[in-house]
Amino acid sequence: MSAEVSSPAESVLSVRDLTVRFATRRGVATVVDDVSWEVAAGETLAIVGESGSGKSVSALAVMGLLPTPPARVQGQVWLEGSDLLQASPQERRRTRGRRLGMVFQDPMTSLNPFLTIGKQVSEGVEHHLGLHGSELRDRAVELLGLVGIPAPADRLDEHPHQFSGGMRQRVMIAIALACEPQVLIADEATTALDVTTQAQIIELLGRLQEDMGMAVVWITHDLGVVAGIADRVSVMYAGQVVEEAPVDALYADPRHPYTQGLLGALPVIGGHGRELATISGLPPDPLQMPPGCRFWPRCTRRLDARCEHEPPTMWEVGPGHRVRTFYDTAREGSR
Amino acid sequence: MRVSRWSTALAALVLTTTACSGGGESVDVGGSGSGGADASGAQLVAALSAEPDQLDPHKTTAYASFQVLENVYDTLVQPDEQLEMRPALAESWETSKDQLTWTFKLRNGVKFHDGKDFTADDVVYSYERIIDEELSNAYRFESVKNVRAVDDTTVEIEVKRPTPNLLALIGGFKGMAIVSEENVTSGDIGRGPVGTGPFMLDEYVSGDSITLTANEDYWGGAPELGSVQFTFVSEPTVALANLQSGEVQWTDNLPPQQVEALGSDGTIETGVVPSNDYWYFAANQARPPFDDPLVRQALAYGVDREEITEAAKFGLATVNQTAIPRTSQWYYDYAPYSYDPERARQLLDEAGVENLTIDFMVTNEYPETISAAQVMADQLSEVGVKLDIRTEDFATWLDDQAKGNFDAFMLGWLGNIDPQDFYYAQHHSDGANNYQKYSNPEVDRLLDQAGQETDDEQRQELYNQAVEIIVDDASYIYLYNPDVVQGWAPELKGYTVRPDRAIRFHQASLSE
Amino acid sequence: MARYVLRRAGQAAVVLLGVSLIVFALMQLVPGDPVRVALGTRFDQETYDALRARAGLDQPLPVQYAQYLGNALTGDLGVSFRSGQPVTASLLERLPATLSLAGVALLIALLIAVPLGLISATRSGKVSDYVATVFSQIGVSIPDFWMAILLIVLFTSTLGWLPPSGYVPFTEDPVDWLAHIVLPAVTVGVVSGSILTRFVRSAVLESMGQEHVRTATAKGLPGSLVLRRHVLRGALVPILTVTGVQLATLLGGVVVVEVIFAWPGLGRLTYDAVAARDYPLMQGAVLMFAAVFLLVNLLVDLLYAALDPRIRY
Amino acid sequence: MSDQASSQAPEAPAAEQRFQTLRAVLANRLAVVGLLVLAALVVAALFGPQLAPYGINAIEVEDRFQSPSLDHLFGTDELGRDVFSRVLVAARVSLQVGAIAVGISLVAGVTLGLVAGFYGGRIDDVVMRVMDMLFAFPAILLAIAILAVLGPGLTNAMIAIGIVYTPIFARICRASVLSVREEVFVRAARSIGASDFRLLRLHILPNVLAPIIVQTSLSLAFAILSEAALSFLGLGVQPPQPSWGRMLFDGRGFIEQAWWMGVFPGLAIFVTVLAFNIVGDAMRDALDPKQRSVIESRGQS
Repeated sequence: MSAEVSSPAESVLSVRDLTVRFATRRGVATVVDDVSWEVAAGETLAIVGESGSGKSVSALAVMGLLPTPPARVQGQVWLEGSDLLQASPQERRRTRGRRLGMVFQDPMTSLNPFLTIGKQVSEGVEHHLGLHGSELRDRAVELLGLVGIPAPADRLDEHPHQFSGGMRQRVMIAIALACEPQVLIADEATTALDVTTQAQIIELLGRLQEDMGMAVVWITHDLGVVAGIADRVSVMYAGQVVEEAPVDALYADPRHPYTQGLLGALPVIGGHGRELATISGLPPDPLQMPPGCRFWPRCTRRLDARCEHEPPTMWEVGPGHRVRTFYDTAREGSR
Repeated sequence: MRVSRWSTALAALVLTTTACSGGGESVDVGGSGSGGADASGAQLVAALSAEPDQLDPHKTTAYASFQVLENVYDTLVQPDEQLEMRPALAESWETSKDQLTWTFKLRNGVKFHDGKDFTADDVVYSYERIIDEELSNAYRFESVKNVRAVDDTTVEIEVKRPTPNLLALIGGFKGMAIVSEENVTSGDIGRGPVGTGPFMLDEYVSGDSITLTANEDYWGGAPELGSVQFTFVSEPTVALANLQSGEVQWTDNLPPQQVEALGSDGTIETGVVPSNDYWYFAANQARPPFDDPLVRQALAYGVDREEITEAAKFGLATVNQTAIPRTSQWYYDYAPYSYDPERARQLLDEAGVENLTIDFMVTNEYPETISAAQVMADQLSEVGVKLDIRTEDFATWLDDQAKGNFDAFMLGWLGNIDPQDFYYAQHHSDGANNYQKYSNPEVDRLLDQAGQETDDEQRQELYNQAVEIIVDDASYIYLYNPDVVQGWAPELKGYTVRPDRAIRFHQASLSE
Repeated sequence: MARYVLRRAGQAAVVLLGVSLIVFALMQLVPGDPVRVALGTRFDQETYDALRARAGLDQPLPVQYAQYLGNALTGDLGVSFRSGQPVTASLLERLPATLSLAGVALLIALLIAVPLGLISATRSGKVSDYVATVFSQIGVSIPDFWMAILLIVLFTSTLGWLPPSGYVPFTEDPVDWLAHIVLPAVTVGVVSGSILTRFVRSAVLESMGQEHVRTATAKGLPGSLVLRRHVLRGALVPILTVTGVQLATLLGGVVVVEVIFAWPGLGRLTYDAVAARDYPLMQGAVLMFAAVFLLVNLLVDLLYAALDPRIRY
Repeated sequence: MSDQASSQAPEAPAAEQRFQTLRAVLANRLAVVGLLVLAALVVAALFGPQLAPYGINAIEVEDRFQSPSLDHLFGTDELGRDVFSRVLVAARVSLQVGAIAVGISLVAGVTLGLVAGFYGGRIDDVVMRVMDMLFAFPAILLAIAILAVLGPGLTNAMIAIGIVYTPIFARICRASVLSVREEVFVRAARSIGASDFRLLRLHILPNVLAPIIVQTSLSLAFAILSEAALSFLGLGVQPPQPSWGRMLFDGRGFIEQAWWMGVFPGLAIFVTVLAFNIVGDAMRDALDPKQRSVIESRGQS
């Protein structure tokens, strides 16, 4: 896979300085803080982080699926030259499903149990592309076939509960791809699936991406998945991007202690059988962020008081490789 | 004699237990009366304050039932507007020399609503039914030895002793109606009564209305009205609103506090007539200290009848210290008490009674007892007497009354006509309704004697003597005679308010 | 399906059986002996015993209950103390009036609750949500009998627009029927509707929080379509359930309102029966109410099958 | 959240939680108004007779039907009694009925719910089926039927209302018990041989309190409403004791000449019930973690 860094000019979707705050009973929580990333056509960006790191929220913010209030979204989301955050609700709605598709984590709950599969696959097409009747039905069959559902015509009138988890996720993908969007956001799309199914879905998405040439934003907490599919990786921690790099660079040379921790926590197939390294402690409360480096309380290499009191900024450590630390903590003894 | 809801519960329960065996199929009283109601005349809609419990005149005790039945049934004789007994189904009557046999000559050609001829046998059947089944009016035949049909149009009643008030007993109200045997045995009478009266039952919609149609063959002449519909409206304000909006043309359920104002504006006519009812309270003389006449007299002085009357009846009543109203020929002007708290305190001192608390029983069946009791409680507190008001539903109330489970209670007697009915059962030692346990041999003697006296002047004298003693002993503490209050639309003509609360629409008409 | 219906009907029957037992037991607690009361002042032992035997009151209680139940199963609920009429006939006679009142009231309740709950939920946290919440809070707190009085004063005494009471069967005169049913139905409907509003709100909120609704939104469907096809559809089952349960409140309101508006239904019959201590009638009426309630809830359960494809009995 | 709850001793968070609840309730301005109304009611209930400008049974027939004025704030009734004084003093009856009736259902319902939920099995079946049966009656109808049997009156009204609201408490309590019964700390306590009673009292009861407290507040509103309805039907409080429902019952015949007789007692019921409802709602918002999680879970990814 290419390690090339796409320039902003080529990118189809570009997120700049995205900040999402939530008004809660106990105060304002900043869940996504100044996040930027971009993705080009045919490219796959992986956003990686623990749950609560803000990766899913940033994706929902891009899609315009966050309820406002309580959420407040700031920044820019450029989709081919127009800033979605400045667009009218109607315009935003027209991009959803049409130009931006999204696959969610849990196929068990993401489908409407009351409607037939056919209806759910086709309603986006019907709405955006104005297909009707048999045309619509044919498209639905085609889509289901595309995502590898056997005998799709027969299953059109069935309800979600008659489908297995993996099949449902295929349906979800069919829904997301129904209008051939330019960008597909897959939010933990394989997390809820067993390993075999996971592999099938990943393979399917890869194939479809190649066929359709769309950009894919792959959101996951699982670095293991990332290695196989992503071109570039963005690591998030406590609402911020802490490290971004081409996938090979990241694996070869993770610079942020958090990324290093994540990679250390990865079971290595056929590895040395050593105990999994884990990152101790919990992520900070979004209502009470540490004043300095957000990772400081959990960091194994806090160096000095500066880490505790002053927030670090991103800086470039290699081509397309940026990291949010004060000190370059290149890993000694990489694998 | 008593019409009334007075003993509703008692009679109703007796009735049940008997009705249980009879079973009860539902009764179709639907529109096709045999008399052929040609609805030529107008329909009068009359709002009653309650729904009849049932329409068997011998078994019901509800006033609402009698309001309807008044127009469906006839008695042998019936009271006119002055409450004098007049011919009805009997054209004439005479008594034997010894006063022990009464012979009634019946009207010819009278038919029941189902077309059957009315004969002497129907009279005998009706009276025997009341006597043999011990229905609640059986006491009216207490002195009757025998009732027999001499021929089709002659009935003879033998009495054990002279009974000068026999006409009032058998004609005072429609509880003594002449019913049809078939109607009784078929079980239809409860919902579909068949009588000889000016109107016949057309439709009974439970909870909503009862409709009567004119009996064109009525012996007293066909009614002017084509039909009468009785609806049931428990709220006086609602009844009034219905009257004002023209939805009903007659009601006896007017809000008392508004009657005065209504009379003046002319859109509604009101009729206010003194009734023969009276309201009183009585202390339980089986319980000390109420066995002491001084204590009872203290109570009689301790209440302000005017205020009670004003509070409970909004002036639609006349204060009275005896039972019989001023309008009656039997009225006796005797009023020894006045509102005198000082005197009341003295009497209590004399009796050696302190800190008296009275368990005072009233019933929500008659809300005026509750209002009056609250006023009395306020007044008696001036005298140092505490009135503990105990409100009960009527069935429980009656039960407690019968068991003597009270210090004092308030209630009224409705619809009496003859003085014997006003005083005997209530104050004679053997009186059936002497719940206050009053016993005075002199009163007993006077009442016994008066009951058999056939000379009216003599009777009056005897009653006057008895009444004086009763009032002096404060067996009952009499309060007031209420008015009969009814209101109707100006289009309703030929209708008169009667002191016995009987509502008769036979002569009424609607002009338009 | 048939098996499920049978099972649910069986459960309802068991509950109804229990209800009849409770009602029967309740009547045994009545202070005083009905026969003794019936005889009043004219008490003699012989008549007393005879009457007791005739009414079956000399039998042991379980036997009496079995008899009552046996009769009830054949549709015979005894004979009214007061009118001497069979209880079953009296109840059936009054049933239509109550059902029409309850039906219209339910309709009004839903007409209030669904739009209000929807507005409240979809604009959660906004002014309209606040207004709707306050409105439903007021509706829940207002005593129905008080509202009835106020309505009568306003619409009949003051404005003279509507008749203050009474009942006209629909079959007789639909317009008049409507004029008469408006006030009582509004009284009951507003109170029930206010309660329902809260449930609709939370059901819709919950439904909106469902992930499949997010999926639908992600498809770029218009908000109204998402609301109609995805949110409401999902909220329907909980709303239906609550509506079924709320029926008890609604029927309770009907009892009170029938008394005030002189509505010739089961409620007033019950009230009159209580006032007159007409125990057989009371027993029957209470049983009837419970039966109606259970029946409706049974129907609600069965409706689930139609609404939720996941449920296959 | 649940992790924390189970790792700590159940008694520990109580004080802190209570404080937080109070803060959350106070944060709701409407609830503060509700609380103030309730406080005023309590004052009226305690000192009503002292505060009332007139005796509640001071009858002045000449002064009947006086419209509201400075002498008689709420006017006078059909017997010339001061409506304001009666409304004030009647607060005691309403609160008393509410408190005692709900007390009855609380004790009975919670006991039944605890037992049913804790022991499960046949006991659960029997108890809950009986509750279902009671639930099948419209509340007011059941209360009417019970009063028909017991006879009208204040005490009986309290008992009737208490019985009517028992099933709700039993259901809520049982549901909560079921959810904590299998929690780690309960199983732990059981494994070290704690007696059932101790388990129920120390471990289960404190953890099912929140929904029960919420229900108590809401039930108070409905109990007061029920008492008013029963008194309005003539089955509850009997004269001369003043009660809002009874005053409406007595006043409805005079509503056209004396609107104040029907308006003020009704208003008193309405305001009281509203206050309890608002406070109850605020407490639910504060106490019921499910509600809170809906809002806050949106803050997490």
